[in-house]
Amino acid sequence: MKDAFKILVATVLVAALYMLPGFESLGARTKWLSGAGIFIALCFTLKSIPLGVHLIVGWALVIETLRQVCHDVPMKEIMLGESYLIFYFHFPSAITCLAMFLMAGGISFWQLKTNDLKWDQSAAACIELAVIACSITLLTGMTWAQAAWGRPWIWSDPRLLTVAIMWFTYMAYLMFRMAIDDPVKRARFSSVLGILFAINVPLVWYAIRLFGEESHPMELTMEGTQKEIMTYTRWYGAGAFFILYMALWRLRASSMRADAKCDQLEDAFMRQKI
Amino acid sequence: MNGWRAFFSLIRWDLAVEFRRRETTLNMCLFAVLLLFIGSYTVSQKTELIDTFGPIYYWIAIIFSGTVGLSRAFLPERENGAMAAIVTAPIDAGVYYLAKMMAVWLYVLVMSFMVLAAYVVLFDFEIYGQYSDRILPITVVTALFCLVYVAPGVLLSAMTVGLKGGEVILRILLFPLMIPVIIVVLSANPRLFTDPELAVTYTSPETAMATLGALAAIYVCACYLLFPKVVEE
Amino acid sequence: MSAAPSPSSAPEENHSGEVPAIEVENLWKKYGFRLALRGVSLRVSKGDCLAVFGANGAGKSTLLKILSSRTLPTSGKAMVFGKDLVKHKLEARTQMGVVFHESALRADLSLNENLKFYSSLYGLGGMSEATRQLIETLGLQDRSNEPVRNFSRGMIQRATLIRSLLHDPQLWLLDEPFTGLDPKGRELIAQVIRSQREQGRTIIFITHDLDLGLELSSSAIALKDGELAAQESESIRELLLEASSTEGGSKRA
Amino acid sequence: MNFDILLNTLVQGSMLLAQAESQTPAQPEPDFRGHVWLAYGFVIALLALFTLFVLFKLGKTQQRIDHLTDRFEKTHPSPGSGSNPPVSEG
Repeated sequence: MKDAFKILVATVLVAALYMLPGFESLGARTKWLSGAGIFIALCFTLKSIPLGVHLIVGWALVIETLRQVCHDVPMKEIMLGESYLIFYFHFPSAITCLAMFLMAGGISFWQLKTNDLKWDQSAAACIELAVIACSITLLTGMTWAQAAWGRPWIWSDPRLLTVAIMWFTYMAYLMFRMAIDDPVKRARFSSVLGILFAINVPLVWYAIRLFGEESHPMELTMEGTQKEIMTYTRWYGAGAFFILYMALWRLRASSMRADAKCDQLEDAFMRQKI
Repeated sequence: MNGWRAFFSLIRWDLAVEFRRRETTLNMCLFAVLLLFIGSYTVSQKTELIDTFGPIYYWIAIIFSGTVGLSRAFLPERENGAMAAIVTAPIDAGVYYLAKMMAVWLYVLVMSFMVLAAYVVLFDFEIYGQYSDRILPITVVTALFCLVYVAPGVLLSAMTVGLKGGEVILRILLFPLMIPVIIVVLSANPRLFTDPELAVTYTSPETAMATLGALAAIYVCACYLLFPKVVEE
Repeated sequence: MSAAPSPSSAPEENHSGEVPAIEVENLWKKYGFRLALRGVSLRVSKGDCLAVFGANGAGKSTLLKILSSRTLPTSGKAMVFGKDLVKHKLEARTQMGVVFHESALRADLSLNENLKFYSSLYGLGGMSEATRQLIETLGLQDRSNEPVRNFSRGMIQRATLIRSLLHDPQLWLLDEPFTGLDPKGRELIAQVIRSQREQGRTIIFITHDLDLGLELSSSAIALKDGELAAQESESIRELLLEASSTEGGSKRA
Repeated sequence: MNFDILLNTLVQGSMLLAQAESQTPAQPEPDFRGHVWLAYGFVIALLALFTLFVLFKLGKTQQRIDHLTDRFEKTHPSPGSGSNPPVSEG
């Protein structure tokens, strides 16, 4: 029954995706293909697939995206030239990082409700992966900015700033987790922090939007069939990276569970010996 | 209603303890004025430098010395285990959070008036001459600015007070949260501290107050709901 | 009325018709990996005086922390005067007075100010007549306007007792009230406990002092490794002797 | 789930993909600006490193757990000493 429920959740999410304004303007073929891609990604995510398979499929899809970027996608974009190709790795990491931070907020809330350490491990793993995705977004963004704007960092741009602030807050979250030893207290405090920082993400987005002028390129200008392939690869990459990050998230969570179990055994074992 | 009575008595006795020791407020004022003093040397009375860098020192002095008050917020309670007694009293932990936040906010406001006085003296900001109409907007924006960083600050200090090296972690956690608030305030600086014609882009103090008010409201509600989870073991 | 640890489904009223003071059923408490309490069940009726014994780390203070709603149990049910400690925490707290290890008095305020502060937390106006009378009996009235910082250890202990009885609670919980006191101080505290028992207050206290504890209380229990180990005084006596002997062998229970 | 098998399937998989790629008619290699290729390499390397590190760490902890449980069984033939509270723990 649980798997059926998860598939239902996945379909509802993909249906909601269709309502997105950006998604509406795509060609029919791309919409169906990318919709199916993300649907599969969500199914993988919701643990209906064993971890090993999930990991291999994630990696295979990412390598396939790399192949598409090397061969299928048009070389030059009118304004930006080759440097725009980095977009296919920058865009997926950006949305995954944002999605995972908010997901971690939700899991932290659930941990506070049920006081179960399992959710704390899953939230911490989710945030660790999200920080890696955030770093990738920042670095690829900088290399792209270097080519497109001539300078790696523009302080007044709200999007760059939002991602930077998120990176700092969640690095502080990881530092905070390292400072506490008692697992129960660490779980509760980290969950409180997870919720507080998840609330902070939209706040930062709107607070800065009022004061910085927008210099982020809105849409890549392409025409004809080129646009079809570009958007296809873009959303294919999004699905691929999403599956890979979810696989890494499940892997890191199970590694944290194993560490906790190992500590428990060591603690019990040490108490028996004395 | 019992909640309000407990709220006001918590504040009253917190102020009484602070008034007896006067440690936190004095520390904060001294630290802030010291920062401004160093700042005034870097500006060394060149008027165009003052217009750009002066207000920045004002805000940095307030936020850095504010964290001194925050990291000392829960020390008087933890001294004799009074925290345990307050938490097992029949009041909602959120009321205890609001009372502690108000108390720390008052200390920070006292400190920010001292900072304003020092700013007027060190950066010769003619508060009574040319900019006399600026007193009200500056105080309101400062008060809201202090509220926005005291609200999460008290929650974070409740979490980090027990840790080894807790003060450092409190600052590491608090400052990323405050980056957008500082940006909002710095963009309102030209209209507050200098004549607006000079500034290229600026936001009116009203929008700054509105944003700060909204941020403060959201943080206070979120921390009010989260505080019981922090305090209960 | 002895403390019969009946794990039965515990109907609301026991045989004498009114709600029992404390009703604890299958209480578990887990700190990270360490199991502090493993399924403790206990029932204390009104007006009863229970002494809790046990070696260090046997879960005594954890049990008291849960009863005083300072911490939540991992699982199991804990009711004080029929009110569940997890759901109706605030109502249950109005009828409880708790004495922890630390005095919980604010060092900069004087005794009167401390009492005024805590009475406002419990929603009372000024100090009740009973509290003023209690201050006289404990001989603190002449120094009640000095900051608590200058009080001696015995005076602080007495002041803490007064603080916990401020709102005339039905249930009085004490965590090792006798430790660190000279014989005269211990006798004074024991005398206060006896007088409170006459007033029909339900009392639960944790102590290591076997004879004083057994003499003061109407019933006694002993905890070992988070479980209820003994009820009768003889089995408690030999349990404590055995615990103290292995204590020498640094057995961390 | 034996992780050595997982590891070498991963390695074989990427090797196969690389060969398949080389057989396809070599299109004119796009003259990537150095930094774009660098960024791709970095992203793939970072994620691969993270995967291998966590796999290695998981393998090591798994062995430590098995090692501890055997020693635990040896010293305590009785079935599980500390019973868990009824609520299911993670």
